[in-house]
Amino acid sequence: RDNLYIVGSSTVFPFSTAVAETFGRTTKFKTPKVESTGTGGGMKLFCAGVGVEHPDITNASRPMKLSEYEACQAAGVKEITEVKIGFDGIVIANSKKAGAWDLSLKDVYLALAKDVPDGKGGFMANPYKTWKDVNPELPDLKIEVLGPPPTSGTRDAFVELAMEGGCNSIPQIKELKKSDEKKHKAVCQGIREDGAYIEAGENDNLIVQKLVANPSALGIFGYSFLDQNTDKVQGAKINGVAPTYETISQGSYPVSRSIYFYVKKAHVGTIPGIEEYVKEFTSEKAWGPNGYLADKGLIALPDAERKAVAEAARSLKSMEKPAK
Amino acid sequence: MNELTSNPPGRPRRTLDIVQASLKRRYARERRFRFLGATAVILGLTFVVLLFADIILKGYTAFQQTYIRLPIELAAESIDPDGTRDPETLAQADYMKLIREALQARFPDVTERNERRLLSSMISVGAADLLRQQVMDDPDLIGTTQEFWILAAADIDMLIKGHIDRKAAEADRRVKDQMIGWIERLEAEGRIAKRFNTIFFTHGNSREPELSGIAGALMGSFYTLLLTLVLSFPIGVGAALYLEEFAPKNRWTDLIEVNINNLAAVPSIVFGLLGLAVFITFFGVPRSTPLVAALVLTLMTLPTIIIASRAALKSVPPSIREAALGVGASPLQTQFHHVLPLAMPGMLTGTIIGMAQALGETAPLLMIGMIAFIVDIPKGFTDVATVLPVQIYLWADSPERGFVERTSAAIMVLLAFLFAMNLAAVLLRRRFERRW
Amino acid sequence: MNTLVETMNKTTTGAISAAELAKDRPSAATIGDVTVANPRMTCRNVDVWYGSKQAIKNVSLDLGKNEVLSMIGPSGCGKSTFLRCLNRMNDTIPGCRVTGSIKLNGQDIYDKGLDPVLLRAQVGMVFQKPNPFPKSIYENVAYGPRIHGLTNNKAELDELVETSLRKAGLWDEVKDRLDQPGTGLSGGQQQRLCIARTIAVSPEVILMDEPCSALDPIATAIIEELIDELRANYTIAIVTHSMQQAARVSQRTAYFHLGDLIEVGETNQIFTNPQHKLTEDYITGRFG
Amino acid sequence: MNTLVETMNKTTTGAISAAELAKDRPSAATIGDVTVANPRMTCRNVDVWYGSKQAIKNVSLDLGKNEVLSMIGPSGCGKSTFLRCLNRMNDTIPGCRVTGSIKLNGQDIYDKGLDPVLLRAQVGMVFQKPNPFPKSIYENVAYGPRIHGLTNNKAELDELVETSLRKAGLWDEVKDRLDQPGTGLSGGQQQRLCIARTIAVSPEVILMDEPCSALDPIATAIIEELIDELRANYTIAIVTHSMQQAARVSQRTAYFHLGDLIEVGETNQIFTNPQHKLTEDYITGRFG
Amino acid sequence: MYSWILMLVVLTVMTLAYQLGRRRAIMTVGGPAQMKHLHSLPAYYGLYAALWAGIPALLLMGLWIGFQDQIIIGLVTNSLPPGVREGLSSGQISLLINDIRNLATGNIVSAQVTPEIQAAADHYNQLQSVSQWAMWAAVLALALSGSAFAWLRTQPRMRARNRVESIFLISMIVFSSIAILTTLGIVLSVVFESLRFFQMVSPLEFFFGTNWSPQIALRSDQVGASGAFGTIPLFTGTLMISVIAMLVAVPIGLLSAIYLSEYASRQVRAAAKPILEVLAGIPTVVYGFFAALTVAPFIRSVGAAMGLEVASESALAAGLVMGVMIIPFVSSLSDDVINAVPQSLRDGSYALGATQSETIRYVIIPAALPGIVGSILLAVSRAIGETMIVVMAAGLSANLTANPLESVTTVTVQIVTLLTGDQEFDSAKTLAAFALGLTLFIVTLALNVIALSIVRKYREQYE
Ligand SMILES: Nc1ncnc2c1ncn2[C@@H]1O[C@H](COP(=O)(O)OP(=O)(O)OP(=O)(O)O)[C@@H](O)[C@H]1O
Ligand SMILES: Nc1ncnc2c1ncn2[C@@H]1O[C@H](COP(=O)(O)OP(=O)(O)OP(=O)(O)O)[C@@H](O)[C@H]1O
Ligand SMILES: [Mg+2]
Ligand SMILES: [Mg+2]
Ligand SMILES: O=P([O-])([O-])[O-]
Repeated sequence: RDNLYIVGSSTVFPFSTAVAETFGRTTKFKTPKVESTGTGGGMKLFCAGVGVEHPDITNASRPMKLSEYEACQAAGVKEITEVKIGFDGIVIANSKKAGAWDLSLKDVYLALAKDVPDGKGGFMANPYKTWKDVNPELPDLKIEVLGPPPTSGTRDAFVELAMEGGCNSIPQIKELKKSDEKKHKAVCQGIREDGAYIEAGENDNLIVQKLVANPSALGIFGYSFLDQNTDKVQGAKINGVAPTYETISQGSYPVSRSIYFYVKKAHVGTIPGIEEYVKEFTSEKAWGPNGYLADKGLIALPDAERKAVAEAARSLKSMEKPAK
Repeated sequence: MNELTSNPPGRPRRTLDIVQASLKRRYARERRFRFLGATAVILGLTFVVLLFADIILKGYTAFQQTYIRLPIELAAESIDPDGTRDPETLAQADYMKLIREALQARFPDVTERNERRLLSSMISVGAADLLRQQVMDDPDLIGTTQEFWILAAADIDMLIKGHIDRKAAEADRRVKDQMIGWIERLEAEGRIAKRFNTIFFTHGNSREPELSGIAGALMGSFYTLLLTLVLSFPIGVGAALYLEEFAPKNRWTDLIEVNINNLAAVPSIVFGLLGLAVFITFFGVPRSTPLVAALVLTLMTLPTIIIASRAALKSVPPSIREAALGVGASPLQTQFHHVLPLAMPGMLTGTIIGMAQALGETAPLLMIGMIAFIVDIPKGFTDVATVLPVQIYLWADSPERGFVERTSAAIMVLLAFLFAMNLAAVLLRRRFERRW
Repeated sequence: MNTLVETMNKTTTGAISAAELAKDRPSAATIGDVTVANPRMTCRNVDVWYGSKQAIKNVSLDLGKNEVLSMIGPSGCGKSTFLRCLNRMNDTIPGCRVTGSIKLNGQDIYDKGLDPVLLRAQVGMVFQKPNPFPKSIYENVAYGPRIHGLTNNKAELDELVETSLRKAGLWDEVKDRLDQPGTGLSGGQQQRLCIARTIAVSPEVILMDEPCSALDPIATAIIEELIDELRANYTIAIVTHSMQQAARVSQRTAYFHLGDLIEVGETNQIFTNPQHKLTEDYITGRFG
Repeated sequence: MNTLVETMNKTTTGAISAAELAKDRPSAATIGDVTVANPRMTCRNVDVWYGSKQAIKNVSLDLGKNEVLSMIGPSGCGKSTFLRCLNRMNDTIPGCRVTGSIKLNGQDIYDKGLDPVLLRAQVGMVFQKPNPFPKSIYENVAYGPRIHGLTNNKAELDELVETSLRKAGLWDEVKDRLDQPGTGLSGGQQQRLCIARTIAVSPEVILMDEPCSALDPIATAIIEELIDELRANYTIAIVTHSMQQAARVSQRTAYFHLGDLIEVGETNQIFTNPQHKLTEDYITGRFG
Repeated sequence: MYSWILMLVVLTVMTLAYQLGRRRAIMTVGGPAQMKHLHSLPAYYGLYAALWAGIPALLLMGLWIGFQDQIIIGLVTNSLPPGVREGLSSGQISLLINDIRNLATGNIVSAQVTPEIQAAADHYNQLQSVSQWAMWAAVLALALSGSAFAWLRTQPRMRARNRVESIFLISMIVFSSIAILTTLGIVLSVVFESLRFFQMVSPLEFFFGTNWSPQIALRSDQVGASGAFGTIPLFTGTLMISVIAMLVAVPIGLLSAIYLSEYASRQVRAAAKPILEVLAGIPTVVYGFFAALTVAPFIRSVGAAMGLEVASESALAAGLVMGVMIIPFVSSLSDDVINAVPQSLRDGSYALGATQSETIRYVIIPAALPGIVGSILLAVSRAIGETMIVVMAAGLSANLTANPLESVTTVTVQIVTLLTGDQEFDSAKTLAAFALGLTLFIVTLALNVIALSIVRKYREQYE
C-alpha cells in the first residue's frame, strides 16, 4: 500500500477529503483513500490493530472515548496523536420564507424533551403542542423539528450541548443532578417520540429541502449546510446568538462541538505520507480562517489554539488517556 | 330428447339468449379490465417519465460548465526558464500565478489584497492543472500569449446557471456583489461562456464540484457489474437448472427453495456484513475494490436470478422435455438444447432486474468500504474504487450547491449505463421469445 | 399381409401423383351442390392465408340445420384451417388472414359489429390436439357454463357437469376424481373431456376436429351416438380421417384437397359414386 | 343409420358392464403365451403407480426381434403407460413408480448402471400427442442424428433428414419450407414429423403411441408401409385404436384392460378367436 | 498482469486439447466414417480433454496466486536480519513488508532506505520473479499433462459425454450450494452478536415490547432501560409499508404484465417492458428525494384539504413510492410467465366463448400462478429490504400505529442506521442490529414456508 487510508466521521469527511485532494495534487504522494464510516465505525476500524490493512487516520466528530482508547491499546495501537481541527456548529434553522427564530436553550429543551417538569416538583410526559405552549413569546406554531436519529453523532452532540444546556437552566433539574444523576440524565437526554421531533435521516440536504417545503418546521443540521444555503434557510438565534462563523469560532454560539482526527503513530514512517498529510491539514492555507477548509464550512480554531495544536500535531505528540 | 336441447324447467332459455343477455355486462367488464391494464401500463410509464423529467430538469445543466476566457501570456522565462522543454520543468511551473495575473490584468482597478483574493477565487483551484495540461500537450505555446478558456469556480458557475439568485440580498448568497460586478463586466466582454463539461466525464471524484467527474465511479461500476454478471448469471442459471430439473424433489430441495426465497428478503446491508466477515476478514480480499463489491452483489442478486429462472423453467411445457428425451438426448442436452432457450427470456428478465438492482445498490457497499473518497480512476478489479450509486449518495449529501446538479447528472449517467446494459439483454430476450 | 402392402404402395403412388396433378388442375370449381335448403352457416369464396401461404382457396360451403357435415381429405389439406374459420379461432394465429364471407344465421361473422364471443358461444369447437385446462376435471367442464352464467346454482352446475361428462362417455372413469387435474388423464380421456367441455355450453353449431382420433372403438361409439343425438337440434361439422366414421355419422361430406374444396355431396353419394378423380382416389384408398 | 346407432348402444352398454365386471374379476392371469422365441425386450411382473393409483398391474410381456406388437384396449387402460415404461419415459413424471423387471437384450433397463440416454437412443418413441420442438422442421429431424453423431457432414445429414421425412410421407409437403417452425404444421403433419424425428436415429426398438390417429388413410398407409419395412431390422410396439390397423401391421397383439394385460397372442388368433370374454367384447365391438 | 497472459495460454492449451481430443477420438475408431462406434460425439472427447487440460491447471494457478504472496512474504521476513525484525509485532512486520514491497515495486517509500531494507526488497523482487517462472512452468506442465492424460484415456468406449456432463452437473450442484452457504454465512455472521445482545436485553422485551427507542440505551449506565428495545413497532411499520407498497405494485405490475403480454401489440410490448424495467434500476436515493419532496408534501396538502392530520413523514408516502420502485419485479417477471402459457390453452378458452379478460382471469392467470407468486414474493422481499426511501420519506421514529399517515420505520432501516451510525463497541445499541437481522431472517423464513405451501396447493401444471 502506498497511499494513506483514512476513515471516520461523516461530518469531518468533507474537510478530510478536501485536504486529501490538495495533498494528492500538490505532493508526490498518492491521494489518500478516505472512507466515511461514521465516528464510531472509524474508531472500530482504527483501533483494530497495527498493519497495512488497518487505517492510518480516523476522523471524529467527538473526542475519542475511554472505551475506544482502551480497545486501541488492547489491539496494540499504543500511541495515538489527537488533532483537534476546528468546530462544527449545530444549527437550528428554518425556511427563509418564514420569520427568524430566537430561541433559548430552555425553549429547545422544553419543546423537545421527552419528560418535562410538571411544575409540582415531578415530571410529566411532554405536553407541549405548540411553541407558544413552551414560551408565550414564541409563535403559535405546531412544534415540528426535523433532526438526526439517535444513531448519529450529531444527535449525541445536540443532546449534550443543547438539551443538557437547556435542561440545566431549569433549577429543579439542576438540583436533581446532585441527588439522582441517573434520573437527571434520563430527563435531560430523552427526546420526545410523539412526532414533534421528527427523526430524519442523516442527509442534511434533504432536511434543508424539507424545510423549504414546510416553512413552519425547524431543522437541526451542521453549519456547512447553512453556509451553503443562506438563500433558502436561516439559523435560529440560540440564547440570543446567531450561528455565524465568528460566533461559533469564538465559542459564543452555544451549540457547537469540536472535531478531530487521530493519527496512528505506529504507521508513521512505514506508510508514506502521514506526516506530510498532517502538515497539509494543519497548514494555514488549509485550516486557517481564510483557508480552503473554511470555504467548505469548517470553523477554524482560535488563532492561538490553532498554533498550539498545529505544533503538537506536527511533532506527533501522543494523546493522553481520555477521562471518559 | 335431452336436457341440452329440449328446454327443461330450471334452464328455460337457450345458451344464445342467456349469453346475449349477459354479454353487455361481460363486455363492460372486458373493457374495464382492458382499461385497467392500459391504465396500469400508462401509470408505470408515467412514473418513469416523471422521475426522468425530475432528474433531467435538475441535472442537465451539469453537462455544461462555466469558463472564463482570458489572454494568458505563457512567458518562457516563467514556464521553461532553461528552454529544455523538459516535462518535469513544465509541470513545476506556477500556472495559477499566470492565470491570476491575467485575471488581474482585466481588472486593473482591483488592487487591495482582500479584493484580489476575492477576484482570484472566481477561478477554480483546478484551473492551473488544466492549463498545465494544455501547455504540456503543446509546448509550442510557450512564449506566446493565447486566449484560454479558464475553468471558473463552482460558485460562479452556479451564478451563471442561475442556481444562485443575483437579485437576492448579498448576505443571502455566496457570491458577493463585487464579484457579480466583475462577472457582468466579463460577460459584457463576451469572456464568460458555458462550454461542454468534459471534466465531468473524464475525471474522478473531487471536493470541488467543478472539478469532480463521474469517470472513476463509472469505471468502478463497470468493473463491479462486469464481474457480478460473469459470476451471477451462470451461477444463478446453473443453480436454478439443478434445483428445478435435476435435484430430487424432497424436503431437502424444498428447504433450499424456501431458503433462496428467503435470501431475497434479507436486507441488502446484511450481505454487506457477510461480505465484510467472509470476504474481507476471512479471505483477505482487499477492501473497497470492485472485486469484493462484485462478490457481495453476486450473493445479493443470485436469489433474484434463481427465482426468476426457476419460474421460467417451470413454464416450459413438459412435452418439450419428453420429445427431446424420447430421441435419446441426455438430460443435460435436453436442458441446454431445448428448455434453456425457451426459458431464456424469463432468465434474462431476472438478470436484467437483478443487475439493475446491483447497479443501484448502496447499502451493502457501505460495509465493505466503498463509501470512500477516491480520486483515481480504477484500472482493474483490485484497484480501490467507488461505484455510481455510492458516488450519487455521497454527492447528494454534500453541502456544496454545485453537487446538486451533479447528483442528477450522475443519476443520468447511471441510467444511461443501465440502458446500455439492458439493451443487450433486451435484444437477446426478444430473440428468444416465442409462443407455442 | 403382402398383398395389403402392395395395395398400399399403389395407393401411395396414386396420392403423390394426385398431388402433382393438382399443380396444373383447372381453376377448381367444386363439384356438387355446396348449398343446402335451410342453412345455419353459409361460406362463400373463403380464402385463408398463413402469411404468404394460402391454406384455403376460394371455398364455398353451407352447413345446414340439423345436419352433420363431415370433412375429409389428406393431412394438411386445410380441414382444420377451414373449421377454425367458422368460429374465428383463426383470429388468434398471427399472420392468418381470412377473406370471403361466412355467415351464421344470415349474419356475417367477420362483420365488425359481430362479436366473436357471441359467435363462439354459438359455434363451439373441439380441437385436434386435446387441450384441457390445467384445472380439475370438474372445473374444466364447469368453466363454460360458469362464464356464460348458464346455471343458477351449484346443484344445477353439478348436474350439468355430470350430464356432459356422461354424454362424452367419461363419467364412469372420472367420477371419483373430479377434483384431480384434467392434465393427468390419458390421451383419450383428455379428448373426451374436451368434448364434454364443449357440449356443456350447448352451442348451436359444434365443430369437431377429429374428436375420436385418440379414442378406442367403444368410446368412439359413444361419441358417434352423441353426435347423432345432437343432430336433432344442432349443426355439426366434423373432421375425420375415418371414412367409416364419416359414413356412419354424417349426412353430407366435403372432400378437401390442398386447400380446395373438391367435391361435396350426400355422404352416400360421395362414398358410392364420387365425381372427381381426386375424391375417388382418396375414397378408394379407404382402409382407415 | 338407425341400426348402427342401436349396435353402438348395445356395445356401449356391454363395455360399461365389462368395466363393472372387472371389479370382481379373479386375479388376472394373462391368457396366451407372453414369451417369444427370440426376445428383444422382456418384461416381467411390471407394476406402475401414479402416486397411489395403480395404472399397470403385474404385466409380463416379451417383444420379439423383427416383430410388430400391437397393443389395444379401451381408453385409459394403461397402454401409453406401459409403452412409456419401455424406454423409461416414465422417469419424467413425478410420482410415477415402476416395479418388476424390464430387460432389453437381456439387460435390465432399470438397472442403476444403465444409462437411460443410451436406452432411449436404442428405444425410440413416438408420443400420443405430437410434440414437435419449437424449431424449424429441418432441425426437428436433424436433432437426433446430430446429438448421436450419426452423420459426418452436412450433406449426409441433409440426406438423412430427407429420407426420414420421405419415409414418414411428409417430404413433399414440407420440402419447400424446411426452415419454418415445426409447430406451424397441421396436426397430421406434426405427427408425421414426430415419426420422422424418431426413425432418423434408427433405434432398435420403436414405440409408437397411436402414430396414425391424426392421419388420413393415405398417410396412414405410408406409415403402415414404413412399419412393415422397419420390421425387417427393428422391433416395433404400436398402440392403436384401430383393430384393422392392428390386424394389418402386427404379428402379435396384446389386449389391456384397466391396467391388466388380459390376453396376448398371434394377431390372427386374437382377432378370430379371442379367449377372454373382455377381449371378445372389445373385438366384436369393432367398427373403427 | 502475467497471470492474465498465463490464463490466455492455458485457454489456448485448452482449445488445442479440445481439437486434439476430438481428432483422437475420431482416429481411434478409424476415421470420420466410423464415428458411430464412438460412445459419445467427438466434441465430448474434445471437451473432456479440454477440461482435463484446463481445470487442474487453473485451480493450481488460483491457489498459487492466492498463496504466493504469503509464502514470499514469509520467506522475506525470515531472511530479514534479526536486528530489523526484533520486537516487532505482526502488524508492524506487515508494515515493514509493505515498505519493502513499495520499494521493490518502485512506489514511494516512507522512511529512509536502509541497506537491510534494500536487500530485502531485492530479495523480494527475486523471489517474485522465481515464483512467476515456477508458476508458469507448473501450470503449463499441469495443463499439458492433463491433456496427455485425457489423450491416453481416449478410446471409443470411454463415456466422454457422461464424464463431461457429470462435471457440469457437479458444478451446478456447487452453484446451488452457494445459496446454502450464503445463508449459513449470514446466520453465522449475525448469530453470535445476537446472542450477546440477548444477554443484555431480555428476548421477551425484544419480541413483545412495544417501545423501540435505542436512544435511551445510548449511555452505558442505562443499558436496557425498560421498553427501549421492543421490536413490535418496527415489525408493524415494516408490515404497513410493505402492504402499501404491494397495494401499488401488485395491481399496477400485474395489470401491466397482463396488458403487455395479452393486449398490447408487439412493438408496444417491446418498448414498454424495458422502460418499466428501468424503474428497478433507478437508485433509491432518487426515489427517496421524490418521496420526501414531491409525494409527501402532496399527501400532506391533500390531507390538509380533507381536514386530516398528516405527518410530514408518512408511511403512505414511502410505501407509495416504494411500490413504484418494485413495479417491474411484478410486471416483467409475470409478463414472462404469462407469455409462456401455451396458446392452446387460450384457444381452448376462446372456443368456449370466453372473452379475453375471462380467459386471462380464469385460465391464464391460474396457469401462470406459480411464476406470478414468485415475482410477487420477490417484490415483497425487495420492499422489506429497502431503506433509503423509508429513511427519507417515512422518517426513523418507531411509532406503533395503524395509521398510514403517521411516521413509521422498518426493521431494515433500523438495522442500517444502527450499523452505519455512531457505533460503539459491544453496546446493546449496535448489537441490536444483528438481533434485528436474525429476527427478520426467521420471520421471512416462516412467511416463505407458508407461501411455498400455498403455491404448492394451487400449482397448475399444463400439458
Ligand atoms: N400423469 C398421470 N397422473 C395420474 N394418472 C395418470 C397419469 N397419466 C395417466 N394416468 C392415468 O393412468 C391410467 C392409464 O393411462 P394411460 O395414459 O396409460 O392410458 P391409455 O391406455 O394410453 O389411454 P388412451 O388410449 O386414452 O391414451 C388412466 O386412468 C389415466 O387417467
Ligand atoms: N399456424 C400455421 N402457420 C403456417 N402454416 C400453417 C399453420 N397451420 C397450418 N398451416 C399449414 O396450412 C395447411 C393446412 O393446415 P390444416 O391444419 O388446416 O390441415 P388439416 O387439413 O387439418 O390437416 P391434418 O389432417 O393433418 O390435421 C398445412 O399445409 C399446414 O402446414
Ligand atoms: Mg388438422
Ligand atoms: Mg394413451
Ligand atoms: O459521522 P458522524 O459520526 O460525524 O455523525
